[in-house]
Amino acid sequence: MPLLDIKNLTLEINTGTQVIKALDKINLTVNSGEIRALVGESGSGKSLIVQAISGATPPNWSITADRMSWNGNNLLSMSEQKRRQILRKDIGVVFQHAIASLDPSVTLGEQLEESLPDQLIEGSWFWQRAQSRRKVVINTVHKVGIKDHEQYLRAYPHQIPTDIGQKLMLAMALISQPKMLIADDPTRGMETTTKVQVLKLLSRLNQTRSLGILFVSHDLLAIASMSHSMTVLYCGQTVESGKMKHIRKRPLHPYTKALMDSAPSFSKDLPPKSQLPTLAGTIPTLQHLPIGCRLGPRCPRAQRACVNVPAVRKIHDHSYSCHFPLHRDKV
Amino acid sequence: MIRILSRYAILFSLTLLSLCALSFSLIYLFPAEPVTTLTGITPQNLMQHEALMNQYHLNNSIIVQFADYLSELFAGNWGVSLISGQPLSEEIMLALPATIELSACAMFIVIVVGIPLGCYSGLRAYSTTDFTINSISVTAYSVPVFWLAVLFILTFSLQFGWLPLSGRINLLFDIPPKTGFLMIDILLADNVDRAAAFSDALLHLILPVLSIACISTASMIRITRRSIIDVLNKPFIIAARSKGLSSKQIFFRHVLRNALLPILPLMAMQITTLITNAMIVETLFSWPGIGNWLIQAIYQRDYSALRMGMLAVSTLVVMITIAIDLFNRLIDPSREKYESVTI
Amino acid sequence: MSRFSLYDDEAHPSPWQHTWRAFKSSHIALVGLAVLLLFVFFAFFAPLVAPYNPTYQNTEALLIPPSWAPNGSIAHLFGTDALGRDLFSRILYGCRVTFGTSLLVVIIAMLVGVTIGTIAGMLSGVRSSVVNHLLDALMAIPTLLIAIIIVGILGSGLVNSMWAITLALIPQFVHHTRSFVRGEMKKDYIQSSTLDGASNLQLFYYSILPNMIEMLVVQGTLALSIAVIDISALGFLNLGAQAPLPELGAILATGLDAGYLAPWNIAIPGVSIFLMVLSITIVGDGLRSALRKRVNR
Amino acid sequence: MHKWLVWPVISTALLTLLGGCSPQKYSANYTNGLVYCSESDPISMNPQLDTSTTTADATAHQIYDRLLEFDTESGRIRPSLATSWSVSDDGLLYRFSLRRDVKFHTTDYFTPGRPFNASDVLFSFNRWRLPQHSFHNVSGGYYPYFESLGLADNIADIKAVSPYEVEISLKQRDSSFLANIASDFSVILSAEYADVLMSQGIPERIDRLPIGTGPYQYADYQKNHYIRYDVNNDYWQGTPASKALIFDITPKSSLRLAKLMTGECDAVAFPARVDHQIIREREDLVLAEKPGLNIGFWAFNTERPPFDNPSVRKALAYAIDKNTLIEAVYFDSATRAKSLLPAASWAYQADAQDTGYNPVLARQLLDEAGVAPGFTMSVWAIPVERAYNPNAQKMAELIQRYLADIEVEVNIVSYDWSTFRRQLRQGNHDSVLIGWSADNGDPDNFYRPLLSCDAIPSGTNRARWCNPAYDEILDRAIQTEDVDIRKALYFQANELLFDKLPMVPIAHAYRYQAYREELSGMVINPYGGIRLGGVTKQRD
Repeated sequence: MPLLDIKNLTLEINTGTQVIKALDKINLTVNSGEIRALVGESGSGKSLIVQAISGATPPNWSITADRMSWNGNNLLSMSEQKRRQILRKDIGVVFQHAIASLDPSVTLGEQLEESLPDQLIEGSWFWQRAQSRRKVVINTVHKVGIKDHEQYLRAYPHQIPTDIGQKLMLAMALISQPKMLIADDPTRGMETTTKVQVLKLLSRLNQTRSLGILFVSHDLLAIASMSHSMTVLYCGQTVESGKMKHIRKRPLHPYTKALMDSAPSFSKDLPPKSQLPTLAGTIPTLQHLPIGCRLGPRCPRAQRACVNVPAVRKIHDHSYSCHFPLHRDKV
Repeated sequence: MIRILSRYAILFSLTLLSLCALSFSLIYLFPAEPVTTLTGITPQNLMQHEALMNQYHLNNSIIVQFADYLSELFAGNWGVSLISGQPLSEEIMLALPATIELSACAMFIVIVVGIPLGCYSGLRAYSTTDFTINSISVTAYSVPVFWLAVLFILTFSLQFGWLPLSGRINLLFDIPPKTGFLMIDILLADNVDRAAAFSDALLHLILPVLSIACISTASMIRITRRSIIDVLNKPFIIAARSKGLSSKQIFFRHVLRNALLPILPLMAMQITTLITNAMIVETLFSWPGIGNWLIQAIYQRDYSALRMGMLAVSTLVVMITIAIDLFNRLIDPSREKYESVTI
Repeated sequence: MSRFSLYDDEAHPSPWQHTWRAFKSSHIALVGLAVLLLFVFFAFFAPLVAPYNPTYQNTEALLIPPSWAPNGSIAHLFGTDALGRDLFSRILYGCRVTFGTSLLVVIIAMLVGVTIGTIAGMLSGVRSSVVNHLLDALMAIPTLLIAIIIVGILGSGLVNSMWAITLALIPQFVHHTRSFVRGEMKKDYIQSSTLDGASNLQLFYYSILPNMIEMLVVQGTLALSIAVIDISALGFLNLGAQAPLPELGAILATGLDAGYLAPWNIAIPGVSIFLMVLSITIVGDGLRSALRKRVNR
Repeated sequence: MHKWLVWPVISTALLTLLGGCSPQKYSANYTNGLVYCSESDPISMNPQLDTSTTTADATAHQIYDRLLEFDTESGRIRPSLATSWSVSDDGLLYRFSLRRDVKFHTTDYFTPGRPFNASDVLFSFNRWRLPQHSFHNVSGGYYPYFESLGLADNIADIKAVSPYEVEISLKQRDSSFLANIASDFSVILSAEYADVLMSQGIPERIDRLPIGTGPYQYADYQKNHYIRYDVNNDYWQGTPASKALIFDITPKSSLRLAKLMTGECDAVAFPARVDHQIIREREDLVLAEKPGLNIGFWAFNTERPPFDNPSVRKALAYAIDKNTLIEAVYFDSATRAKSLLPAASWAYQADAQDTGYNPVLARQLLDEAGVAPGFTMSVWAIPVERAYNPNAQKMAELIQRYLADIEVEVNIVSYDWSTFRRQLRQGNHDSVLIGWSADNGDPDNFYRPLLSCDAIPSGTNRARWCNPAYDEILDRAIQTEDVDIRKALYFQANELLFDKLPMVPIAHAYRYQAYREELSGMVINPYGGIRLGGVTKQRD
């Protein structure tokens, strides 16, 4: 029974003048204890998915999905109150810019205590509850790898370095012992040393607490080593998803292949001083999306049939949506 | 903390000094005899003129004169009004509280009505209610205050006869002015029917306060609305919502606090326009405040009263502005100066 | 290899066109602009348009109600005041006096304010912060107070009240310019031009000024609405324009004396001041939101 | 998401609105008192020191009494503090017997030891009569009314024959002497109070904190704001009905009318002509009307060239059209003035010569007198309303346009009332629009204070015109009792005035008094200040 199951999620943004289909039939499943990577170039709508899941949508967005369920119950049809309960208890979200995602006028200790649900603290009298609340906050902060918690808990967001901020965001997400963690590219713009620290922390949590992680990123190297499965996204369409091993060995979608080739460490047989193979053209802007398969104009194998949207095909849990996949010449 | 306090103390004393220098320069700028502008007494003959000149050291150097002028100021000897002959400190201490009382009530209404309405229209941005509130506030903001006061007089007191239109209280109530604040004086006055006096004073207060408050409330609504919309677009609101907080919690814990912080420096500017409007409206409602007193002084060319009136009002306003700035600097943790806040 | 570009390159409008398109999108702003242009037209062409000389006293036509009232005559569109002067032409000349002087006041205040602000902005260090804090504090002094002092020194009259309001508006421009310039100086494109050896003056003229124009226009409209209200307030208090000069505030004040017999003498000048300030505020708002739309994209 | 925010916002807005308007009508009279809206501040609390109507209104009939009074209906003299009086047949000796047990005011700053007697009369008269009197130079030593009449040097001696008997002997006969004794300015002060103040070394307090025998006593005065009087419980003509009297000083006439309408004022001074129609239409207001003994005129400062040349003055007189001035400023509630005296006075000359409206002749006269076009002159306009000139500012603007037709530029000068009078007395005006209301029925009260030589230092001679022949005619006129001789002499004076034209008489206006209909006993006093002693207010 997958933790999070999303099928055919479409998101239309009404920008006053025209309606843009930012996400087109997204399929995404995360099982408990599984690290799924969601990969796509910037501007492919990754953070839109995260916002769609958390329900924090501005009025001019309209979300339709065949199924968007959490542990079996459908998120879309749920009451606002119930959905917020799940978000608070079971899902933790970590955003990209840590400092910007923290309230500048509230101390970090307060913000951490605020995201702690009441069920997790004991004590009948309010001062007991406050003490236990502080205790939980302090050991979560330790768990996330910040030693000197005293100084940081009293500080304000603009007074702390970004990596500490990132760790605090993580602590804030984990404090409610969620079942699933959505990390929206937490390591972007970090030096490799701190980046490795954060990734190791995430995988350790996954093993010890079998925490499902949806890791959204565009940095293939970091993810390949730790995630179990991967979904590739292009311009709001899921092009391929499946086990990490299969995709690395035999990518079926040309875009996934191009992505793999562009990461130097994968293709070992690259002759010295040769050009890295990349796809021609650039990502189309939201206003000028091509019809049918959105990779169409840039795909070297594009043919007339690519004009209509390719259906999703599955080969025992390795699904792709392309008319002319690699390694399998017939349709 | 101490560094900030000392910095503001220096700023305040510097501004106070520049204001005193300004009022000192008025002695020579006004087209009357320097002696009369300083003391308010027109010397009848040459002998009295000489006596006054050296009593106030007017013949030696500017610096000594200025030093002596400052010591006179702090000693409380502010000179005498040219026309009425009363000591200026007495007259100002009687007129200033009236204006303070009027502006305070107006500011109270501005805050109590302006901020909730601003938040309301900010939260429901770009909806019809927001549009109506915004258009009402734009209209109210651009009404000239004296015309609004005249319209209020014509409708509420002459047409319907509900409200009195002049003075702070019906003069038949004999309230000895102890503190200058009418509400307190009523409590202190003994042989007067307090309930009747209180309700009469309130009735007299309504029209002037409403005509001042309208304009400032309108601009407060616009400022708050703009600030709320800016905060709502900030990323930490999306983060808070994804933490599963209810909209009410998000508003009161995060949105309201972050929206009100940049408004404080603008409140200081609001106070300046409020007091200017109060001084204009006082002449219409014959409210015995400092504005009315100053305008009478300019009509009578009472130069010593003008000099002291200017010093008193500008010191009051500058004190309030700097106090608000200091208060804002202290409680605003983010140190990030809200320099260019748009209205 | 042949480049196959399917989508044409977007026509990137210049910032001005963009602001204008955003401004045009809100209809209220356009209506406000139309009314404002009407006032500007009156301000410049009042003598041609006004039917009568504003100070001509026709003693047979005392207190005639406006043309739409039952016994009003079309000869005097807005009726006449207590001295028999035609109210319509007085309002037109009033627009010329009030609106014209406030335009002048804002331009002078802007010129002086910007120069001081830029100088204060550019030279950093203790001096400029002291100057700025002092100006901020002096900005707090109510405009009416400055006007009273200047009338005390120079005597009442329209020109003196103009000086008073210019003095009151300068600190506002200085403050905004200084904060804008300090903000710009931190940016890299200033750094790069200083590295190219640009002197402070060239720096200001070529890099800071073009960006500042929009901020100045927005501040200008705000200052214009404040100037119009202040000049008419001073006229109303008989500190600004003196008796025969047709200034909207003064017309309202004289209209007050015969207020009950001739209510239109109060209503019409008040409405014209209100419309003038309303149109300025709406245009200012439209500009500000258009500018914000362009900046946030 | 925001439904919960709707409720607090709506409630605060409603609360502030509802709290405000109490639907029932605002009734201003909580306590039993009378509020009179006056138009300006009195110069001092002692009418002897100033001739302006404002000072007379505020003090003369409220705080003080006089030896004799004018009867409000018939205008004839009747006894007041002097129960009876007799005149010797050569008209040089006047004997007054005084009223007994009349008490002065008991206030927190003075309690009288003895009732009113002859020493108070002696003190009140000698103060302005004898320059070497201890109180003469107190508060300026300047008594305009008595100086303009030259009364001081006409009185030979004043003696107290007994504690309640006073004898005044004159050097020459003066037919208007009794009328002057009954005018607002010859009030009776308290000698005992004066001695107390002199011993305390603060004599000027007698004119700031007044003590008199009138119906009301002084309580408190705030400049530009209000004067408060308490009732004099042991007043010799019976305690007045209203417990307190307030003079609410409201310079703007439209504001005075507004306060009358809302009931914040029970009576107002000088209602503007333009509002008369509205007052008549409202049934809760009353507009009393009486032909006034006054004159509004345009006086030229004859000491300043070119106004010292009579032909220039004549030219300016021909340049203005008096009928339109009367219609526009007085709204036809005034009669055109040919000479100084109004029709109500017995010495009125119906066929006096008058200047018509002839701008061409005016320009001609100016050219002959060498006054080039573009000549600028100042016209001073009194800032307050007066019976004789309800709107001097408006009249000045009309004159400004008339003179513009003959290329004479006019700038209008006006200050606050007390500053205006001070500058006017120093004589730095070119011309002034002002007037005079009679203090008694005698024609001499018009001719002497306005144009006699010794009226220049006293400040009432606005034209600063001194003509010995004119003074000689006036002195001869007050010598005789015979009405016909005096009439002929005043006709002679009129011709001299028309020839020299130091001032252009414009109009004799009606006097108006506006008050609420629940007031009774409100009567227009033909001569001098308002009388509020006998006014009562029914509870509505």
